[in-house]
Amino acid sequence: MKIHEYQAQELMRNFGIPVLDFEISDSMKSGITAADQLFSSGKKKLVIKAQVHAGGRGKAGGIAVVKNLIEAEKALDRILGMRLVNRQTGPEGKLVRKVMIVDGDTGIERELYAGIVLDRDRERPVILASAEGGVDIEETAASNPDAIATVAVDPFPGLLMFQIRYLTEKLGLTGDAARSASRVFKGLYDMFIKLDCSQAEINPLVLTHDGNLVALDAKVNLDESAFFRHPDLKELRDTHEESELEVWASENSLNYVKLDGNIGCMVNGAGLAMATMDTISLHGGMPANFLDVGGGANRETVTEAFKILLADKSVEAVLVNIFGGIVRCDRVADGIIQAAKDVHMDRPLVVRLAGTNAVEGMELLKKSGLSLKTADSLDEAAKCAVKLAIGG
Amino acid sequence: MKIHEYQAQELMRNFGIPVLDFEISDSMKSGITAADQLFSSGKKKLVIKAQVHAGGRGKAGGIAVVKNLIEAEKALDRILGMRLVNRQTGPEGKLVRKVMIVDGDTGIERELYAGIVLDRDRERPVILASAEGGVDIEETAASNPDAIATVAVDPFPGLLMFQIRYLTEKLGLTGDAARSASRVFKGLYDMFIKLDCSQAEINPLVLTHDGNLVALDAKVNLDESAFFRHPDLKELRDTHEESELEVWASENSLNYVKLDGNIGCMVNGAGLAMATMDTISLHGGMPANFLDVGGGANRETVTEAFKILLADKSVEAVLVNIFGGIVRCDRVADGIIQAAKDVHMDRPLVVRLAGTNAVEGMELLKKSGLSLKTADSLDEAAKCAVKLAIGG
Amino acid sequence: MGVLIDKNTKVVVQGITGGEGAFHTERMLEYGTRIVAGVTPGKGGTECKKVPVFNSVESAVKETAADTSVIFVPPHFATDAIYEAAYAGIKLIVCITEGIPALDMMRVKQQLKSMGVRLIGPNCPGIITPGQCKIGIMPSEIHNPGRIGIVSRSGTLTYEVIHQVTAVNMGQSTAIGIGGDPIPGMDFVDCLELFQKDSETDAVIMIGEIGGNSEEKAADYVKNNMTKPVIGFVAGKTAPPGKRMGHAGAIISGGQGTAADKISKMKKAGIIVVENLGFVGKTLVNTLEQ
Amino acid sequence: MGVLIDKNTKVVVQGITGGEGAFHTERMLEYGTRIVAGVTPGKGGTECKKVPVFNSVESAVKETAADTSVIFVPPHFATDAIYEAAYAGIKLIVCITEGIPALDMMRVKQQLKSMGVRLIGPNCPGIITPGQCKIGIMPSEIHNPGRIGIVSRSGTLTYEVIHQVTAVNMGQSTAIGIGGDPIPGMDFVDCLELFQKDSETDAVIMIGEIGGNSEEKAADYVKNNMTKPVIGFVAGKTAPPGKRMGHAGAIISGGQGTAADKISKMKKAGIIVVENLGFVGKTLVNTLEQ
Repeated sequence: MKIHEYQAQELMRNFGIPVLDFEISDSMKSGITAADQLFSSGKKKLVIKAQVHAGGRGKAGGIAVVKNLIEAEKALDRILGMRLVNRQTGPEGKLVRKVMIVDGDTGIERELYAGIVLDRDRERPVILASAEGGVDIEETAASNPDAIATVAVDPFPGLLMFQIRYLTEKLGLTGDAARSASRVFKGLYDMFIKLDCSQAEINPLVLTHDGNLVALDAKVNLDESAFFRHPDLKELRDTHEESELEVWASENSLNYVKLDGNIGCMVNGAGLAMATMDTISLHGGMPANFLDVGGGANRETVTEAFKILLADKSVEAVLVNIFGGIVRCDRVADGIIQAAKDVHMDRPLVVRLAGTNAVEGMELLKKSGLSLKTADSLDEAAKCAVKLAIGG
Repeated sequence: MKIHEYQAQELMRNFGIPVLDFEISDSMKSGITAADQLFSSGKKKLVIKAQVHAGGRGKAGGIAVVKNLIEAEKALDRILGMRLVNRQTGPEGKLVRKVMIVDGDTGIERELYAGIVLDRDRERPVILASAEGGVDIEETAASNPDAIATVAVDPFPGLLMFQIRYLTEKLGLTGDAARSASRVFKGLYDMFIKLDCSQAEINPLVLTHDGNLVALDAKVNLDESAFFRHPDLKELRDTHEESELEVWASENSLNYVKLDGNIGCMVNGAGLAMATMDTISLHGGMPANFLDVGGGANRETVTEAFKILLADKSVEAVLVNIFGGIVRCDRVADGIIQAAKDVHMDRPLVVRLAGTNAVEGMELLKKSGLSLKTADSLDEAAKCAVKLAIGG
Repeated sequence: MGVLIDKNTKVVVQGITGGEGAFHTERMLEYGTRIVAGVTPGKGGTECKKVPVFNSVESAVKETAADTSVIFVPPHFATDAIYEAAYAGIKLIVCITEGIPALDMMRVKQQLKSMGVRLIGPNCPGIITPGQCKIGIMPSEIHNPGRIGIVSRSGTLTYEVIHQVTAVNMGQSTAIGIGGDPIPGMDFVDCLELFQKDSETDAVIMIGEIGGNSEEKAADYVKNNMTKPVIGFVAGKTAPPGKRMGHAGAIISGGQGTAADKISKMKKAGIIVVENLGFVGKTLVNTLEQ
Repeated sequence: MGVLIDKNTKVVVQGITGGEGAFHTERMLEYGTRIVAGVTPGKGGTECKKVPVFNSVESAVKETAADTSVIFVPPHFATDAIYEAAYAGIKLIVCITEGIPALDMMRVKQQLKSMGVRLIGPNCPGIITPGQCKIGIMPSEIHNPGRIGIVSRSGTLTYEVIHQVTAVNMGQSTAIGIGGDPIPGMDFVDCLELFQKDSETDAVIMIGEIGGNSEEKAADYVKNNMTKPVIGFVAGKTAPPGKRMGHAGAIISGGQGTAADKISKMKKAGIIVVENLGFVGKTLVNTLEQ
């Protein structure tokens, strides 16, 4: 799960990573008050940063440096409520509801990078450090891989002093700055382990003129599977950052991802759902969504899933592909019939049922009088849906 | 390092193990005040417990149950300042300087045992649990080993839920009491690991009539080697519990243990020191002490060691056995000569030097004019010392 | 004969009295799996689906000589259940549970490795040697004893493929669902190794998906070590980068682990990659006829 | 030839610029030990006793192909130094440092085992193959190349025994001080195994002390596996129970690990136990003359 920069900074602060004091504001009024206070307390420059779940905010106009209250007001007016659009947000962009206001006069000597990620290949947390901070780490990884030092940490015995020394050395730090960096790496690792992060990043990690290190930007992704032991972290979720349909789906334990096409898909199992999308695409169509109803699908969840699918106005045809195992096809059929009763079913429907109780399911659908096409195989079903979507 | 019961209880409390509230007192006045307050607050019975580094306090008269202030005063008067003597303290006993005053009306349903120790054989912390608490666990181990459940915990992954369930089951606990026991075992293990204990014990762990668990007695031994990361634990040392000579020795980084014999020994290396004691014993003598001057022995530490040896009035002869390696024999000789100048050398001395600079050391001793016997081998030296001690 | 499990495998079900556990215990028993014990702490001494229930895996193993465990307990007890099985001497653990934190799996895997214990899953349908032993939640009726090994990161996608294999009148030696989590117990390479060695397996179907690099590692292994034909499929060609598609494993980030990358690497290694899922059965027939 | 180390062993000294490190590096160089590198963080690029100093073991190994490490760093850095050596690919680590917390050693040992790394010590004098290589702090001049293997939990006590072996005109194949800590790296059994296999070792002297049960385990090993004569000694017959005698290892508690228990078990296993330390040399002569 993604969280906001300011939330990430708060988590990091709890693990001893130095961050700047900041104010959070979700209105012009509180923003101006905060900026006024900061200027009054002697700050010469402030940075106003849009809080949305996306990187690249600067280039997209989501970050402003202001030198007085008039500039601050202008920037707040522009950023609060803007739709921040870039490659990461997709064309619809992200609505900015909150800004972070922070001292902009830290006296940057050098910009560094520190991050940690769960490496699926090595099956270890890998700490990354680079003396070239402030730029996209993936670009650095591609253009100048030697500029990035990596250390894979064994869960037991954990992060070791000699590994920290190696990372610190690669950042080109000595003396107090090196000791400060040690605390940053230790804090980053501890946070990663104790909070079940999947990724955490400080970019840039700034060395100030007076030799201090400060995390200027922070990114943390959390493992939702571990929320059972972190009830407080669960609260960091900001559903505003998700599409309405995705929130609706997750409330019903459905995995739904909105895509750009026009064929709505309902499938059980993530792998089969992806394969269904792929097959649609092979036949020249485009899926409107990924939707996995999961192993626990019953009449109720299928009904909800169906409603979510149809709520997407770009959907021109619906393809249901269920391979019954734990999920019983007759129950799925039941859910479809129920949903068709509840909502106006105005778009063509293709259903393919296989596995447990497939025959019974098909019977139910036929009896229901619903207008639909059936197919025996996935390939056939996909072909049919593509044809209907184009025709529709 | 041993610590007092009340210190152990405070540590356990920090790890979520339930202990009773208590008062500590080192004078009649504060003791009576504390008892008065406890009785006034409605307690019907109090237990007054001598705080010394020894078990078996009850049988030795160090624990009293009192029902009113008069009884409390009597008990305090008797226990504070008493010399508690039993097998564990040795014949000289332990002076009681502090007492713990605690509620004596806990309503004991059953007495259980819970402990943890670093098992050298399995090289793991081993948790012990027994439904037969309140008695010497070593006696239980001998008479009814099946009554003790043990779990060896791998440092990684640490104590696991199924292991806790096993221990709890062996205590015969269910429901809330089982959940409470889980917290006790978890707390005990966490404390053991986080504080670098070598041993920790709750005996008895009491199940009260109302179904709660309480640690009535607590024992914790700490690994002194780990004090570099536990500066607070170092402060728990009570030098009153050690003999004056042992404190003196430890201040000079010397390993000294007082024994019952009359031949003072000064040796470098613990193994050789023990072997020297053994050889003395083989020839019919009895060592007055164990004293290892260690690998870093120099003129100053040897001088101090010599003074400590001679401060023991039961010493009738002194045997010095040094095998030079890192330790240079000439420096040891120098130390002996210095010490002889500083103190009145009134007892016979046998010196055996071997290894690095042994010849030079012997030369120095001869030139010094000190009255001493020399020997080429340990066997010869021990024989000679035994003869001189009998003759002295 | 297949790999890892057969008709002599003695299974203990951890979490047998739970809804999922009880339901699938019944299905497995119907299939003929030798389920000798169940474990639910606090329910020792009772029975569930006529299987004796124990308080701990240790006592279950002591009483019944179970050698394999299948886990149906909820995610936040599942890690402990895996450890419990391993410490009790179980050598093959099948963990059905979905939603175990990734860092728990990282720790579990390090420990199991040092203990020489095999783990299938978590978040997987299980393993089946058709006609002999089914340990998991897959629908029984689609399977058919035969000589094709199946290994897959996905559940229902595997059923689809197995269905096709059966439909072309072939069968499976063993089908292993290794699960879709970022850190699975056994991986493709572990399973391919077993199938390569197994005298009852003629060819292998390997079903991958986007994310991670286990398909790439498998390709390396196939190239260097396998003589049997391998047919491959990768789901997620149309998945947009950076989006999580259900499985924790199915996420592409930083341009790595795309379907195109995987397919290209697999083809170079000599794996016959099927582009359209619907043609796995036909491709298998063509391959074995050559 | 001896075991574990010989004239080709390439040693890196961790903590080379410290007082102890520098002093003993000089002694070891004098003895002919091939010390190829030293490590002190922050002093990389300098020299100490003409040995090049590196910032990390990793860089030392990369530049000098060191295969063995000896550690002289203070106790609260020593654990990390051991891990650093192991992670850098060193396969034999000799840790002289005294005062490492017991729980640290417990963790270190679990990790080293999984990495296949051998550790001698901590809190030990080191290891020497006379005439070829000395890694540690033992006085050089008492040693003599020969065919007697020595393994001991105690430092100076070992010197005493080696001195006697040399005095009866015999020599040592290799002498290993395993150290007196409660959880040592290599134990008696590990060393006896090596000596039993070593064609250049005719007999072994094993020097134990009270506390723990490593002598008992060694006795079992000798009984079941050794054909070479083993002479044993146990220090601490007169030590009172419950008192700690210097070494963390030398403590008897709960009636276990007493000298009497150990000696009895060793005798039963066929070990020739010497009661008076002064007679080890003579006993050796008598044993080998038989």
